[in-house]
Amino acid sequence: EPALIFDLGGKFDKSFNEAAYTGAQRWADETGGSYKELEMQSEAQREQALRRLAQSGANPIVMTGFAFGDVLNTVAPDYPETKFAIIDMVVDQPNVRSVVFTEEQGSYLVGMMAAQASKTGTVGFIGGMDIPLIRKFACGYVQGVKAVNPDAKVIQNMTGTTPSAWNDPVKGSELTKAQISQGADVIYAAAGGTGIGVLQTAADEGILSIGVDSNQNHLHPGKVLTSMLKRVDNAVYDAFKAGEAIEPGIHVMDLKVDGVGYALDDNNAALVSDEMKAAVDAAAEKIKAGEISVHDYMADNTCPVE
Amino acid sequence: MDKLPAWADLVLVPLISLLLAAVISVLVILAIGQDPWEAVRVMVQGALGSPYGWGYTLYYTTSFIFTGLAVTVAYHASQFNIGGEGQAQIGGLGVALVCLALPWPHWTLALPAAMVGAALFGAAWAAIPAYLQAKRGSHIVITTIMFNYIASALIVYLLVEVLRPAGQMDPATARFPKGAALPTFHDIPGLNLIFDAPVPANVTFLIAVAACFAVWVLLWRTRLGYEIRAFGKSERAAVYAGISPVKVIMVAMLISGALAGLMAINNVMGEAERLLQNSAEGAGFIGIAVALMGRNHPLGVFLAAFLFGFLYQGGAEMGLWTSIPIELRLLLQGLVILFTGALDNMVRMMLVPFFRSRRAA
Amino acid sequence: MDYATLIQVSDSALRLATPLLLACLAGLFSERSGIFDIGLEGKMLMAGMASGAAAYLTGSVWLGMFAGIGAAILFSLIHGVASITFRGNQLISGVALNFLASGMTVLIAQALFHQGGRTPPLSGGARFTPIELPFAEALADVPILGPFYAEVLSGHSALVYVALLAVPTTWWLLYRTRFGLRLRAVGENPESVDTAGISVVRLRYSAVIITGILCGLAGAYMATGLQAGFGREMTAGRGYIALAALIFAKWRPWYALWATLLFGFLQALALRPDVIEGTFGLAIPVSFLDALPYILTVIVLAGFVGKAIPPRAGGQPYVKER
Amino acid sequence: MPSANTQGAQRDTAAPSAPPPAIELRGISKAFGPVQANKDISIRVMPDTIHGIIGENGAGKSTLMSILYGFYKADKGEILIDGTPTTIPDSQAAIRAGIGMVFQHFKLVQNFTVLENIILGVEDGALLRPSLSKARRELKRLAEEYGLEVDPDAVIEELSVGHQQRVEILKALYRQANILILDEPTGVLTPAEADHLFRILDNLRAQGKTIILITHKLREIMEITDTVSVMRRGEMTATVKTAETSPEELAELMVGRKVLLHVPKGPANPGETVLEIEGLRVTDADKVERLKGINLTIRAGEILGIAGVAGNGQSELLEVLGGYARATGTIKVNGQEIDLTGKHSDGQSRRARGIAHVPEDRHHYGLILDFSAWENMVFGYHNAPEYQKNAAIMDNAGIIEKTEAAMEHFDVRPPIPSLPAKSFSGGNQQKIVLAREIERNPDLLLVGQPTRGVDIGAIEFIHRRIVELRDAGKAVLLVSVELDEIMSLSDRIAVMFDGQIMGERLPAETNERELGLLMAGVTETGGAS
Ligand SMILES: Nc1ncnc2c1ncn2[C@@H]1O[C@H](COP(=O)(O)OP(=O)(O)OP(=O)(O)O)[C@@H](O)[C@H]1O
Ligand SMILES: Nc1ncnc2c1ncn2[C@@H]1O[C@H](COP(=O)(O)OP(=O)(O)OP(=O)(O)O)[C@@H](O)[C@H]1O
Ligand SMILES: [Mg+2]
Ligand SMILES: [Mg+2]
Repeated sequence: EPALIFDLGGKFDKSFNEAAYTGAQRWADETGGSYKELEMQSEAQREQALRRLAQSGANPIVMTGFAFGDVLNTVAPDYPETKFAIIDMVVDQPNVRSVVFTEEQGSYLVGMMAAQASKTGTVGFIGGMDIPLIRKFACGYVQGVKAVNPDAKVIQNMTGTTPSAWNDPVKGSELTKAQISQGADVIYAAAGGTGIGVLQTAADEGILSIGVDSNQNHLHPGKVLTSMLKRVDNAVYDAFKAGEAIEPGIHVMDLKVDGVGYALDDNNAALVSDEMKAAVDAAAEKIKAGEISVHDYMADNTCPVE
Repeated sequence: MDKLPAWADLVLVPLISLLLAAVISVLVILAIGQDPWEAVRVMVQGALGSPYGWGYTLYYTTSFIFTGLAVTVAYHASQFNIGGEGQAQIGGLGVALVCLALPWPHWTLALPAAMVGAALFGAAWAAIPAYLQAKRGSHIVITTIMFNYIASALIVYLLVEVLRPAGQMDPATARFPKGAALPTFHDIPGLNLIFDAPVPANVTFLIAVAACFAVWVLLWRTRLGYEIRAFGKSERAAVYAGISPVKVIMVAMLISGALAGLMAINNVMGEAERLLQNSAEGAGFIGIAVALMGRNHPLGVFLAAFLFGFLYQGGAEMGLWTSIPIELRLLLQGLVILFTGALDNMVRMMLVPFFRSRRAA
Repeated sequence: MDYATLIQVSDSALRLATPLLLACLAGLFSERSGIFDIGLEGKMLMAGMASGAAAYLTGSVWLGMFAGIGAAILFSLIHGVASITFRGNQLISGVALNFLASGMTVLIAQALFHQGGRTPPLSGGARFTPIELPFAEALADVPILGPFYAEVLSGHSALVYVALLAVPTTWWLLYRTRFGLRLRAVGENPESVDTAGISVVRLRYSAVIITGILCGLAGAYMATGLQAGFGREMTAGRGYIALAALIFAKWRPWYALWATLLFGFLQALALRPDVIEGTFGLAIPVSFLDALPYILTVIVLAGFVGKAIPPRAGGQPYVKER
Repeated sequence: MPSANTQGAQRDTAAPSAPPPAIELRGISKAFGPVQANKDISIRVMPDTIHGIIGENGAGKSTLMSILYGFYKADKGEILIDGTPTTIPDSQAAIRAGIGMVFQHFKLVQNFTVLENIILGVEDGALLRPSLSKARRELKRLAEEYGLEVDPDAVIEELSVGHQQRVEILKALYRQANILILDEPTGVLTPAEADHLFRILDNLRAQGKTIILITHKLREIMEITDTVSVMRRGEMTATVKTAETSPEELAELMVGRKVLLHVPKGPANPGETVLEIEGLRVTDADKVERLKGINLTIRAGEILGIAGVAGNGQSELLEVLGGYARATGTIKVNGQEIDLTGKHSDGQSRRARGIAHVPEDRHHYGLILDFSAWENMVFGYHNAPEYQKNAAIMDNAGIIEKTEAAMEHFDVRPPIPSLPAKSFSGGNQQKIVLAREIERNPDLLLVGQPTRGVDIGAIEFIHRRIVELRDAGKAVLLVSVELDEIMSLSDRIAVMFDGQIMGERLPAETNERELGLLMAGVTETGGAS
């Protein structure tokens, strides 16, 4: 029986964890199988959660979030028979699959759309916890914006420095208001549960927002420009499907394998013009073909554009 | 108000309080459409049904013993230390600094040093509220609450800006050196026959038991304990007897802070092996419930800590295997504190008629 | 910091100060009557959950608000029974209720909505909408004061204005009415009230119920005004900051306004490290700003800047007969 | 019942035409748990009179008045006001019935103004402003009518005790009280303030008010009351016309036997000087000087009694000597000076110097009521080497053993060391304190109010112990508000008034009258200081 552990922020964060949940649910619906799931309540619980699931015979065990990296490194060797999959982090153990995404590529695409949709030439980015991973989102986004409009201004804010930054809609909301007052009219939220506040406030204030991880377009139909899809659901689905035969090692989910992308559905159809779509799709093809290379912040912890 | 016999006050009141808390919890579980008996079964099974469960139950027990003793020592000096949470977190900082300072060759060397670090840091964090209470009369309950928040901000700052190793994303210190790892029950010869898989319960448990004994000796066998208790019962009389209030408040609070800080040996050094944000995970607050339930006696604290260890591990299992949210633990904790600490007079009044009719009979 | 930024931060500060102000005034009533209340946090949390849930289920923000007030009053009454009727330890009762609320809110919200302890997002009539003050548009162009009026004062949800009005109302109640006189007296010397033939118990219960109402408003504001729905632990320690503000304000209504505005401003500033760095030229750690309200309160408590003397009978149960 | 005056029998049976009593109580009983505070009490208070009630501590005076004021509920009994039966369920009802009460401990809100205190509970309407201005006018009128000046805008905590009391009286008058109860009003007053109060009471009586005055000072009763009732151990033992009685008769009624406190003791043999006090000054937290330059000496084998009205500095003197209040001046014990700054000495170092101290208030100072008898038996001496097992651990078993012996020796009943102090009766609690302080054979014993609230048998026992200690060549400083006790125990008597020693007398060469004058601050030359 496979198992899934959600990070702080919880299964229903409408974003990162919920994507994982969707993937697991898809697997369950398709196969009729059942799985165990667990939501983290606090930082210090991670090890107990991992061990408990390993003890109970769950296999494979999938966990969402880089924060599991450290404990997984110590727990995995104790359970050599159990397979683990971790999302957003590389853990070098023989029984661990590390799934990482090229968020910079997806962010690049939505950055392009933001620049095209913006009337003020100022767009915003609100990140969750200030870590290289989120800077990677930001950097890809800025690159996309600048690709369309080199003069565009990107206002960037991070919500905090601790995991509580993933679940602070009040702050998300206040930061959104601050960015609006600075002229932003499209704001990209890469902040887990905090993003709910961003999207809400953007909708209230009549500007556009961009969701992340899951397709968040439906949260405020007609008000969410698009969502940067990070197919955590696919990662979980694949891991569950592979079962105990899951292959260890690093597993990169990029544009080519549809690991990242942008969301287009009825809720935002009116917002995305044909030329926007054409431009973005063309860029996507070029990225896949290697003609455009989007800089990965985590490669050298710097971003070429501001 | 009629008087209850001493034994009833000591034993019956906490038990009835616990029973009331349990009854209300069962009602809540029923109200949210879940099966209480299943919950109880999962809790008992998960906490006490396997060596693994015991390993966690005793691990939590260890933490709660320290924080419970911390509240107890302060209580006897009539100080209500709500700051155990912050003191435990800062104690963790002390442990981390000690453990990371040297490439410790063996835990027997690292443990005493880390204990000193934990106790000193915990005590230091209690020192300012204690001083303000002793010298300036600032209400210690409020200052210790404030210090909990200041501690958590300080830890966040240190973890994010100072102690986080380069390239690491989560706000935590580096792993402690292998030589600083405490033996868990799984590593201890003899015990490992029972605990056949890794469990977090570790040698700190033995230190906690020793601490119970030490606190008992301190309070009821030493001059210092005598002065603490005398001051706690009557400040005016203590002054008449030449007991310095400043000294008693300071010493009792420093010991209390040190005990809370020592908890970090268990969770930071024994289990996480690195300092995390919010490392105390509310154990400081559970200490209040433990001390109240344990009637501020080390033996009672030990038993109550075990009870809460059971509730915590059982609650975690319940969160894992049933659809009852793990927050039921908080509910139970709140109810136990409410009944034993605030509605104790109500519980007593409920018992009085029983004793009256018995006497009449 | 330029003026536009100041306006923006102040606007944010006012929003963030509102729950603090309501909770602070709530604490003021209780503590002025001699009942210490460190359970403001729990009451706010309960109110947030109840108002979020009721607003979602009924679609009416007003019904939500009343549900929030009801939940907070319920908790107030538990506190009252423990500390007034059964003469228990008020501090412990407050601590207990905070835990109770943390657990209860998640249990109930999870049972109702199965969304991990949060309520579904609220929309339309289930939320408080911003109110434009009269002439906000017209006055916006007046230099200096215009933007302040239009941006900072105008455009908040009704409860922000309720909170602001609660300050003079509280002051008036406390210092200009019979109820206030008795309330202050019962917190200073309950015997004086008792010998004057007024019921200490009834007075204290009334105070505690007012505390519940104000905490209810604070929680309702969090869930249906500031945010569109309830999330677990959404009060995030605001009850304790309000308590700190109450001490900082020395238990006085107008001071409470200034204290909570200051603390709200600190919270708003903590959101904008860029502004801080731009203004002060150095990066003040956000953690420091987070901790500042508590540090300030400790300094006040220590009596270094004007000692905060709590109501004299505070924290002690009133016992007429041994 | 030794007295011929059985309860309820009244000598002042009124003539049929006389008005009904302003207050009549019939068969009032009240118990607090096991303590029967009032037993079947009946009393009639005639209008336009000052009716005194006297009785020892704990006789039940305050309880009775609290019942009359609706503060406590009587278990049994009836209240008649102006001849009509009235139920008084709460203070509001008492106020409506025209009863006002000035409690032993004032019930004022310290940080309120006088006006605010006056209107509390009798506001007209929900808004304060009208009430305040009405009260201001009314206060002015009352001040003129009864000579009760007080600044209506003053904050209570800034007023002197005497003025605070005036506020309490004004409160009652503002509530249109016709019957005014004053519970030990002079206990906290200086003699001058007390005289002023009596003038006010005279005035009130002249204006047609009825006054009940509770006190245990016979002088006050004789001076101002028309009628006096005596309570003893919860019962009303007699009601007599003041003019027809004498202090001796009242005293006998109060304690239930002829008051003849005589301690069998031989003459003193004073030896070396043990205690030498020079220029001792104490200033309290409110910056009031409580001791204004005290000079005293006590020699070995001598009892020095300090007489004085409570609150004239005796307590401060004991506190300084006991080591827990700071002072300036010099104190020498056995020729060695003692540190008075509080930096290098406290209660324990005083004890180490051979000073033992039986404090005035055993409940709040002398004992930890929740501690067992044996724990109390080392209280203050717990650091002494003989009570330690080793460097760290106290010798509890040894202490219990010693306690058993001491309890035997001092006839503490029951002699069970493990019993908490609170479950001993007052007399036995006092014996525990005495045992602790005397058993260690101190050079100097400080004793404050040794027999307050203690029964006759225990009083004699305690007195004998004190004399024994003197005969063993120890110095004793005795502070007591009971003149009898001072007279019969002391070898020398010093009288304290207003933080000063008014004079020293030998018991054989003085009398109560002279001491009383000194206690009131009147010196031999006739001038008040
Ligand atoms: N609230 C109470 N609860 C229990 N016992 C009480 C209470 N008030 C008084 N008593 C007891 O009732 C008895 C009578 O007390 P009361 O205060 O009436 O005496 P009193 O004559 O006024 O004494 P004093 O001269 O010391 O003021 C005492 O034994 C006292 O301990
Ligand atoms: N504060 C108290 N707490 C508990 N019990 C008390 C308290 N005060 C008195 N008692 C109990 O009430 C009984 C009566 O007390 P009280 O002081 O009135 O005794 P008493 O008969 O006056 O004795 P004595 O003549 O020695 O003073 C005591 O024996 C004691 O057991
Ligand atoms: Mg009295
Ligand atoms: Mg007695």
